[in-house]
Amino acid sequence: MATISLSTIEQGIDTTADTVIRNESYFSDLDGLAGDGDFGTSLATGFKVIKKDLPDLDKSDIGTMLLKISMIVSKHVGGSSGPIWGTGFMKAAMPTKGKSELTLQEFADAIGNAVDGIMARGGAKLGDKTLLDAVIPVAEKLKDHAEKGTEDLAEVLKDCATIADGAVETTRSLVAHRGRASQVGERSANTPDPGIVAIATILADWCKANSVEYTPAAPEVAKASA
Amino acid sequence: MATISLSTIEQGIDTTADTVIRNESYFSDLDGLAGDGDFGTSLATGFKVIKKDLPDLDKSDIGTMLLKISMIVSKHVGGSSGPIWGTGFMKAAMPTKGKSELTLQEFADAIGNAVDGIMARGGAKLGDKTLLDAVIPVAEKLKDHAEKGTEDLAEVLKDCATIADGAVETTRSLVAHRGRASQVGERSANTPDPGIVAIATILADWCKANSVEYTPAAPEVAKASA
Amino acid sequence: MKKFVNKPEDFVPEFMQGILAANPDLLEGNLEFQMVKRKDRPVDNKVSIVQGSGSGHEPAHVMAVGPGMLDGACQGPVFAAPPVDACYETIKALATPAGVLVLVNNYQGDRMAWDTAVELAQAEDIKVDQFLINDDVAVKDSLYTVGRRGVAGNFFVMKACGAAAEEGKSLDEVKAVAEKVNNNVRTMGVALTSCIPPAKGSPIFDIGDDEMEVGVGIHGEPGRERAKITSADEITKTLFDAVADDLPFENGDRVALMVNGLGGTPPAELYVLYNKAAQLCEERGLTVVRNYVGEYCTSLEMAGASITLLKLDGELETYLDAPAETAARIF
Amino acid sequence: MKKFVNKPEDFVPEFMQGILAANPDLLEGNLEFQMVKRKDRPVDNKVSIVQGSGSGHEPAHVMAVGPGMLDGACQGPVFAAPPVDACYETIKALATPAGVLVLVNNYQGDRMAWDTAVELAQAEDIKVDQFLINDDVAVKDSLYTVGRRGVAGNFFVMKACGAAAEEGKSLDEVKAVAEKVNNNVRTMGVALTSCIPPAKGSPIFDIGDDEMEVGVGIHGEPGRERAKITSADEITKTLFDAVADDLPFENGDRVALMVNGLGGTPPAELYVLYNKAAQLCEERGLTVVRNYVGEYCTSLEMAGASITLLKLDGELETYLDAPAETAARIF
Ligand SMILES: Nc1ncnc2c1ncn2[C@@H]1O[C@H](COP(=O)(O)OP(=O)(O)O)[C@@H](O)[C@H]1O
Ligand SMILES: Nc1ncnc2c1ncn2[C@@H]1O[C@H](COP(=O)(O)OP(=O)(O)O)[C@@H](O)[C@H]1O
Ligand SMILES: [Mg+2]
Ligand SMILES: [Mg+2]
Ligand SMILES: [Mg+2]
Ligand SMILES: [Mg+2]
Repeated sequence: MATISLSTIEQGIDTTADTVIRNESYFSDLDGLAGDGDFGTSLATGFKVIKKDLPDLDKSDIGTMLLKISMIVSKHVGGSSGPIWGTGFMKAAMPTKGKSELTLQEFADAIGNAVDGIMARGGAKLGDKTLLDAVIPVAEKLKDHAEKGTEDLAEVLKDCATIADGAVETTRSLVAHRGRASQVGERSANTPDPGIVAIATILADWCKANSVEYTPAAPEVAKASA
Repeated sequence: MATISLSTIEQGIDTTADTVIRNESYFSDLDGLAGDGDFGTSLATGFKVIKKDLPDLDKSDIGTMLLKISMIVSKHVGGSSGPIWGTGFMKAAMPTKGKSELTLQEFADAIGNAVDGIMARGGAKLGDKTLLDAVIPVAEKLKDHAEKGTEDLAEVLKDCATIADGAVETTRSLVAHRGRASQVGERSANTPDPGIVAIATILADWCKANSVEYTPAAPEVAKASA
Repeated sequence: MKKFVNKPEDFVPEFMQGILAANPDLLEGNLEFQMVKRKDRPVDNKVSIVQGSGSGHEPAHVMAVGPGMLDGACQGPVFAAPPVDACYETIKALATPAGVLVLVNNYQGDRMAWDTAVELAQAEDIKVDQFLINDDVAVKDSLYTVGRRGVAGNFFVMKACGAAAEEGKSLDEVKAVAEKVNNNVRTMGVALTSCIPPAKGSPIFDIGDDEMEVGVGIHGEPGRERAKITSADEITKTLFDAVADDLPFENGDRVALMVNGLGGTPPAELYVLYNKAAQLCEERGLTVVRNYVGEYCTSLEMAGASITLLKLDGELETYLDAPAETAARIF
Repeated sequence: MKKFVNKPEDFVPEFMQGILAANPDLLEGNLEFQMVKRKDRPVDNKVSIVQGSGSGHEPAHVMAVGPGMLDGACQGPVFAAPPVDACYETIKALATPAGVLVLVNNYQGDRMAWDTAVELAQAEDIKVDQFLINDDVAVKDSLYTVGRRGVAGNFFVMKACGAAAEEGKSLDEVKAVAEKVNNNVRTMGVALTSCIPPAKGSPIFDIGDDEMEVGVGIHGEPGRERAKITSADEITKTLFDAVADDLPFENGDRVALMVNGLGGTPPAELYVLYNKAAQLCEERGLTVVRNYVGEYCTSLEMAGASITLLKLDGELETYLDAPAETAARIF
């Protein structure tokens, strides 16, 4: 059965940090279109610490590592992104405590738990034009694959990247209902949501890091992906 | 003997008002080079009132008219220009009180009195790069002509315009010793003094108004003259 | 970037250190959590008033700490809510048996950070409650959004709650004061220029030489419309009418009137606006009991201003009259 | 022109009307002469302190009128000395048997206007004297020029003279206080941007995107040099050293330290400068007894700041501690 090891997750987080740090100003620029232009900086501030601390973090098990990452986010990430990503890591840490590798089902459960936590924290739901519009369908796709028993993780990853990437397009014309962008009404329509772009870029970069061929469709993701 | 009537002086003042009002922003720009950029506005503020009030001013005699003009300046003109021009008009008013026309000698005396007043008020002397560098030689030239008994006022006017115009060039390279421009040290060198430009322009415009042919040499005067 | 800044990432901690250095008797700070608190607080029998928001709005937030105002505040990066830990540590540092009231400006980032921090604190049996400020009329309130933004009206909430807490009112009573102020205060702003967050290094939005953003948010969020710049009087009327119609303010009301500078607009211009706003009050039959002209909630160096009206009653007037002192001072 | 302005020629009278409207209990005005005075002054047994200068420096001059500060002030057009008549009427309006002290900032325009006005008043047997303020170290003093400019240090002269006059000191005694402050106060400023006088409608000087004017005058006069913008700390050190070396200030001195914003620079940046300036004081062994961070003497919306140091003694400390109130206020 396909399993995901602690070091795979660690490597995924390291790749994520690279993506976020590299796109600090681009993600902020995207946030500036309808939001307040701080998304990239907020996230990068935290991921710079994560990148630096990751090698020496307590890696007794996956849950412990994720909890430590959540704590770094809570301490260093401001804006909405702090509570959103902090809650995400914290909720993903809970079911993975004590485990040093995860089945696809366990991984899907952890992501599902993170999604529930983020929804409870920020009150957003599918269609509100937040990163949840990328993460919720990704979480569902993970569940599908886990239920189907898919063995090829590359296929799973590519599917997830495709879904998140597609969310940039499908949400582009929507009006944001949460976050700073929601306070500008109609004017958030026809701008991409930076959180969705970030999730899609992270997944695209994970593909690259794992030699899974994937070419982003959304221009923003293509631009942001390494 | 050549005489200068009240209405000639009145017309000169009216022409001066036109010159100053038309050059409001140009004179301010010149003042901005080494000074504080308010010369044109300060002067124009007063001459707008003068232009408007001139027809109805008490014109019992030349001195009375000049005193009224001095009072308008004292009330409406700010900056150094207020006391300088206000003093000038007031001092010119004193020896011309009760007179409805002036000989060239009397006119020269009035200007000489104005010069003395301005020097006492502001402490500037020849070579300090102020409008006195135009006005002092003009006053002297007037005295010369009066002593010589020159009959052709056109010749006198043209001489005065030439002298004032020349002062723009001869003082250009100097460092200002008075006024706002004196507080910038060496940096006032190689900029024309706006007060000198103004005096030269006024005289050039008087030539024009009196059909005296005169072509300004200093580029700033050429530009400012109607 | 025409700013006084060393390394952009040091901007926020450095200006906070400056505030602390300038007020050694009044304030103490915790740089790790970008927190400023009154040296002499908490005290057991007084409710502590705290706030924390993104920085770049000075003197709002950390500069509003002092007797009769906030007891403590923490700040996030420029324009971003403080990290959760900063909020939590601020509550903890000001915790008292009388309780802590957190005044949260209604931005999702602030709300989530404070929600989390309040939960953490309550789990440790700290008595703490929070209140949301949302005085900006620029953007329509709606169930489907985060709702109206909290802007310069925040000053009046802090001032009244600070005074009520000094009087020894209970946590619930002070919260009721916050609610009364918030129910009666309305603000709208306009931007003539953008601002440049030091970390971004470029303007937060583009705006033409002859344009203004009417209803701008204090983080440069778009407002009601992008319009051509008009005269000061017309701009004042636009802001004033939006504000006064919203509550609405009515003939006979006693009000506090604030003209707040957004950072790049000098005092003289603010008084041009005040001059007109005071006339508009008179035309509507509003009596200006107190006025405030200056910088209360800025958006870095943005040129612009906001107008705030607060409907008063005897209780609120007493709170506004009460003595107060902060790092923002003149003498 | 990104400004709140109606007709440019109405800018100065309108903001003055705004100041008067905002302070009906404290102030009364005379629009014809652009004059503001304390409602409760003159009084017979107190020296009146007055000032008048170009406008565009708010809260300097007309906004500095109030108990413990100026008794009256008049203003000229933006950046231009007031007309002679305004100065004369201001002296007359504040005349008392104890006398009037005119605090003149050392600009030729102001000097000539006040010289004339003082002569006119003295001719009418009004008791009046004047004192010249020249704290700007940017430009070398010289017998061959008008001399050093008066800039933000003016605040301390007004504050000390205001306090001394309130104490009932005589005209000569108050003038001696002015002299003591002026002898012990030094300032230098820097501009990052120009400003736009409303009547001119364009910047008063050109400056590159990466340039600053070191030693700028508050009317945009050129200073010591046009340089590349450096870090906030380096800029602070340049200003501070110029100021501290000039008196010079020495190890063991007790000082007041002011970081003054020129109009377009927001509070956060001023505190970045203060943070460094306070460190530099410490390095030189100067004890900062009082500090002032904010807008005291602006140059319209110019982005920039100045640093002022005042060497204190017991007498001056008392004057700075004395209560004061002006149109520039927070609560
Ligand atoms: N309530 C929410 N739940 C989940 N994600 C959200 C929510 N609100 C905003 N986001 C995501 O966060 C991004 C903005 O983050 P950030 O800029 O840090 O927030 P802020 O709006 O506080 O400035 C948005 O692009 C969006 O994808
Ligand atoms: N002391 C002086 N005596 C005579 N003219 C002077 C004196 N100082 C300055 N001026 C003239 O006045 C002009 C500047 O006037 P203005 O801009 O009103 O003065 P300010 O320097 O107060 O801004 C200068 O160009 C100069 O010709
Ligand atoms: Mg954002
Ligand atoms: Mg000038
Ligand atoms: Mg934000
Ligand atoms: Mg001037």
